[in-house]
Amino acid sequence: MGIVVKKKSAFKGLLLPENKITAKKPIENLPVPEKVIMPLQQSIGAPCEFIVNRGDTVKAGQKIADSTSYVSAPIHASISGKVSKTIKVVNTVTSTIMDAVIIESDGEDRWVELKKLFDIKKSDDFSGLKKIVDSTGKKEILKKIREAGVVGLGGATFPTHVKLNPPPDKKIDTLILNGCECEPFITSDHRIMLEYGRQVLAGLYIISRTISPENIYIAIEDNKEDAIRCLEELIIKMGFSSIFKLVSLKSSYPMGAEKTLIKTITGRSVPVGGLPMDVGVIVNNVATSKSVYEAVIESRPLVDKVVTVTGAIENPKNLLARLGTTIGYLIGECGEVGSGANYIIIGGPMMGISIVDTDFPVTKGTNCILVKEGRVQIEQNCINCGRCVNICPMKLMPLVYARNVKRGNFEVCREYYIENCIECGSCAYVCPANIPIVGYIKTCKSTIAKNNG
Amino acid sequence: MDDYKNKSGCEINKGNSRRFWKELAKGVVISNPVFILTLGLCPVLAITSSITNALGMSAGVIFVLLCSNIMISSIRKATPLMVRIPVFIVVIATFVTIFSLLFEAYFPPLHKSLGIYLPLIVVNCIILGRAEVFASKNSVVLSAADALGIGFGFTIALIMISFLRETLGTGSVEIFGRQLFKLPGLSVHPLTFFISPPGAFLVIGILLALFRWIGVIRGE
Amino acid sequence: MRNKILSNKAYPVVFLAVIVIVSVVLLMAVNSMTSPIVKNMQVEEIKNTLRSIFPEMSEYEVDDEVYIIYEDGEKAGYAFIASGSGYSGNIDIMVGLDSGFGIKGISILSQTETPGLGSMITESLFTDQFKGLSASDIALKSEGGKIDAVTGATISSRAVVNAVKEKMIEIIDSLEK
Amino acid sequence: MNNLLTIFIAMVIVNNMVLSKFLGLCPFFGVSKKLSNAFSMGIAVTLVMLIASVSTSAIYNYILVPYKVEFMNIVIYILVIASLVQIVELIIKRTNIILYNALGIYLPLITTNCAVLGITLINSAENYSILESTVSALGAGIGFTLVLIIMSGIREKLDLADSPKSMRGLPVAFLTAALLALAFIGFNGMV
Amino acid sequence: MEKDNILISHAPHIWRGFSTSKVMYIVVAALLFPTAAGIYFFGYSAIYIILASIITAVLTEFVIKKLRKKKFIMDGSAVITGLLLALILPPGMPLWMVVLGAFFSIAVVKEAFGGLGYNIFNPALAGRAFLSVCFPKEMTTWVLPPYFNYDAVTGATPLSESFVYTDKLSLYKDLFFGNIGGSLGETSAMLILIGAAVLFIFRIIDWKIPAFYIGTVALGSLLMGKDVLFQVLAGGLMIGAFFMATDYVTSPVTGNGRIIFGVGVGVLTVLIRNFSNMPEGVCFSILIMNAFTPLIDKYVKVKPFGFQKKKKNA
Repeated sequence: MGIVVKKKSAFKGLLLPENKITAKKPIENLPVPEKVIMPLQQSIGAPCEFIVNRGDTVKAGQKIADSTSYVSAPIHASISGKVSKTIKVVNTVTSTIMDAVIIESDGEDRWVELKKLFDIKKSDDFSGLKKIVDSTGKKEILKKIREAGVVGLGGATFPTHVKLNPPPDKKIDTLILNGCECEPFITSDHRIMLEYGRQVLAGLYIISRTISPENIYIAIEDNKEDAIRCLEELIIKMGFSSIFKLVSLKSSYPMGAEKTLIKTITGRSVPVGGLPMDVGVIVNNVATSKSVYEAVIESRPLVDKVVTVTGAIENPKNLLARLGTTIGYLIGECGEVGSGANYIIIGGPMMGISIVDTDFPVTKGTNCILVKEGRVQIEQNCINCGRCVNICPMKLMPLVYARNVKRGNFEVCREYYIENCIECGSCAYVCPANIPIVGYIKTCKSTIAKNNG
Repeated sequence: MDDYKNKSGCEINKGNSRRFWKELAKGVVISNPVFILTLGLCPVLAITSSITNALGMSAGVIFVLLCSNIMISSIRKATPLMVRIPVFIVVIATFVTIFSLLFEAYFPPLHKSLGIYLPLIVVNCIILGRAEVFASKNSVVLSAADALGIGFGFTIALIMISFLRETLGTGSVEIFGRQLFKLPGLSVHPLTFFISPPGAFLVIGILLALFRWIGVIRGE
Repeated sequence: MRNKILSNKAYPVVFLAVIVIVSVVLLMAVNSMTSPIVKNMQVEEIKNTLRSIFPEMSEYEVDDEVYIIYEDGEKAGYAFIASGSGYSGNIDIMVGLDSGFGIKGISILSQTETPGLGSMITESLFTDQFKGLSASDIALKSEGGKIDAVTGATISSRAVVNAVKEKMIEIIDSLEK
Repeated sequence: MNNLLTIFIAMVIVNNMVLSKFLGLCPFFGVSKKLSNAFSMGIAVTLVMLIASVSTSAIYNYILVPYKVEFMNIVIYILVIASLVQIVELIIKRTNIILYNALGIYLPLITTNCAVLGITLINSAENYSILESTVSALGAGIGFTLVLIIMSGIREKLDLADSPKSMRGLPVAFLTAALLALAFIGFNGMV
Repeated sequence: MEKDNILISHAPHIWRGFSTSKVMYIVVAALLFPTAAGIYFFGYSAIYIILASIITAVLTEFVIKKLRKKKFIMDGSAVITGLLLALILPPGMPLWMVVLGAFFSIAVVKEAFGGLGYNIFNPALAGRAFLSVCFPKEMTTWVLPPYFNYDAVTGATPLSESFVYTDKLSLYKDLFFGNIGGSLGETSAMLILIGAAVLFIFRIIDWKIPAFYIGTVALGSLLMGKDVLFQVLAGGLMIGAFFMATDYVTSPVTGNGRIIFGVGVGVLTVLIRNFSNMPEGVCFSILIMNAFTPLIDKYVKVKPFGFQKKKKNA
């Protein structure tokens, strides 16, 4: 039949217990919270600087921080209210301290004026949309994306306008829309594809205009059959069937990682230390695509995000939450936490970060909050079984890292290409001795970064 | 180089006898060549499968060490720096050969069982080391004391290792053909491993660890 | 004066040469003193071994590699040294033949076999088995001969047996000529 | 030919310099902490062993034996080795600076390496001809290098191990050597 | 949710739960098949030897861990060492020797190097090698299966030279089912294969080492002009290939490394069987290759993802 292509994974992946308990739960709008915490660094690149002062009144969607640096994305107020104070928060990704402002809500949720060029929800005639996109120049699209503060929402938070503007010597021939969402528990992308399919496809069309690739793939794992069917219908309906290719992938962890995804779809291997564009590919997440659409067509900045709140909680949900909403508020919205739950994890169970403080805000990189039970596992001696080597999608030797980092031999790890590690956690998942290999790898990477200045 | 000359010119007249005993004791305990400095290991491992061999080896080492230390010390002022190492080697080799010839004449079985390890005393790091570090810079009397101290330290280590190896490996201990004792069970089923080459490595490894362990407990 | 000598460029070489010469002279002296003793001892050892096989021996003479044994002036037998490689090194065996070329007795001169196992070949329990055998009988029982191997030390035993047998045939051949 | 092969195999594995003759233990424990050093040391020792064996064997067979002064061998061998090491060092320094940088620091240590004097003495004791001496020296050198490399590989791994405090370093190296020697017993009687 | 209870850990926060002890106990379960063969053929003495060996091994490990003030984890590795050692000893071995061997295996070969995961040599094999140097006589005295010869008489193992047989087919049959002289657990190829199948089913071992090991021995025996089937079935090759050479700790970690290891052990086994004094080469050849494992692991690395591409570009 139709336009769906099936593919097997091109690497030895893991079969994880899926636990996608929120897959059937529609996205709910989270009520506007009383306050939001807006950290200054929500993307890779230079931190922003405030352009509002304490006591200022801001509207939702108003830019509150920006940077002159190219590799950076501005930050917008997600609610209307008063800038009350500046605080320090920990950046969970880099473990550094960064500045943040607190905006206290005025309860009115007033927005800046948004200029909507097209209403995708109501219209079933998409030729107008195409016309609008076609008539917008590449530069203007990129400018709009930057102004809206769109970054990669898959978790990497790389500024999208930079990604979509590769150096001229890199010929990009393939664009991949990543709808794999291979981690257990998380369903935010899945729900976005089901509920915002139009925006996602339109966003993909906009993205394709900026880099004009020869092939455009939409990659979805076969455990999200409904999303595949939904997007297939929409592609035909919206008239994209000649340019978009829908690929159904055998679900396998970590399919959603860029390098494994590219390998599976195109057969190309991103070189060690290289980027996808080195092999002529750009990968974008479905949520990013949706945000690109909103930025370009509705001039709506990135102020909210679909977050899956799941795990040992009374009422797991997919919530559309304003950026800066505290995690505690999201958890509170989903009912009682299970009695034995002792882990709060931002992100999925494989790559997420466990936190103690529920005052931490939702940022652009947050896609899941997982509350779970767990036991402290005792690290045992490595028995050289080679399971980690066998499973590593990047074909590295994780046991070497763990062993050497323990003794402080960081240089040895570099000889074993530690920089190629994508920290997917497969090695630690299969390790019989329960060695927190990823923890050692992170330590090693940050030490090497520090030592190199 | 200057430093070397200064030291060699320095004579110690007072308290010679006290220093004599001090140097002697130092070699036995503080700088025991085998356990503390881990020098001269080849003969230690090779010939400690019986106490008799160990005693023969020790006699050789003490003889050569004493003679060469005295000799080198007494010619130390006339020895030109440039050729000092060859001179040391020739002196040592001469005494080793003398000892070997005498041994062959008077203790032929022992000479045979020590085999090439007797001539190899020449390259034993202990002897060349003492010549270079001590004898070439100190008086004849002190050098003799040093030689005896180091020699006895070496002997004690050798006896200790060979006693263990012979006891475990044969179940009985013999010195020059005379039996000291025989353990009833062990001599029927001796742990031959301990007189085989791997056993030599094992015994020394364990002894080294044991001494360190005792040291650790003392809070060294 | 002394300094002048010490600083002379040729001095180190001369000094070393003197040391070497002194050393050589000294060694020559010691050697000339010990070598007769050593030679004497070696002869003694052979004699003792031969006597252990031929208790009645009065004298012997050496002909190439064969020792000819005399008892009261009469030829009483022959002896020779056979050697073979055992489990962990060479084994040298003194073999005594009576005048009829049967084995009078053997004695292990040197061996480095495993103590308590292979080294049991030196014991009379093993060596006495050879007494009176002719060359054709010398083989391990498992191989059709008349000799019991030392338990658990087949290799050492076989080494002795083969060495004795081979050399014995060779010697008898040359004696018969 | 068969005899030469026997000598060679015997020297490499069965009567290994380090594991069964206990020769060259100082470098075996001293230079086996890093693999690259161990390899350089092994090559340097093999080289010196070869040259020393050829020359001392010639001296033994053509001077010492005919003139019946075998008892002088110790003095003469050690002098030959000492001067050979000097000459080799000089030649390498003049001709190949890369090789010198790799082997240079090990050469002086080799004079007092008992494995070198040991192999020359073994050659004389066994009455080997010059050719046999060469082969036995080559075997001994290769055997030495082999166990040195094995040992350094193991010790690099042991560095990462959680052995008891009093065992760390030399004691555990001795234990390793013991087990290595135990494993090599399997080759017994191969020649 | 109380704040005090909240824990922090590194990602990933889920674990497969296939722990070291699980691995170890599956190996123990697999070993029960050859063990059963040993008990069936050699009777009570086999049970005593197995118990003595296991108890000594576990006790030794316990005491050493306590002496070092470390936590003793009953992870089953000591049980494996004890059991394996018992399986490769002759059935008539005096018990105190078994105890000594098990003590040597754990104390010297394993714990002195830092315990599980740090040992360089396979403890059970090194223990056996130790015993065979100490007690060569007892280690080469083989009791024939009593069920085939009611008085427990000593006899030769198939690989020793004095072994005689008349009918080839019945010899193969005996070798396969285990009705033959030899070590406790190595006689029945069939039950070892069943045990190995268990390991494969639970994916405990990689096929590479046993396949290349047995393959190399078969090929080598063919080149030497020996009876290939006999060489493969006789002696400790089967148990060595599936249970000893595949020991994680002392074998290489990468696939290619394992192939090199397997071939190496195979070549050594053929050499030792044919040229050395030892009738059996499995134990020593695996020990020798154990010594090479760190080198193999150092030089045989996995090519990382995207590695070749980089080379082409460069």
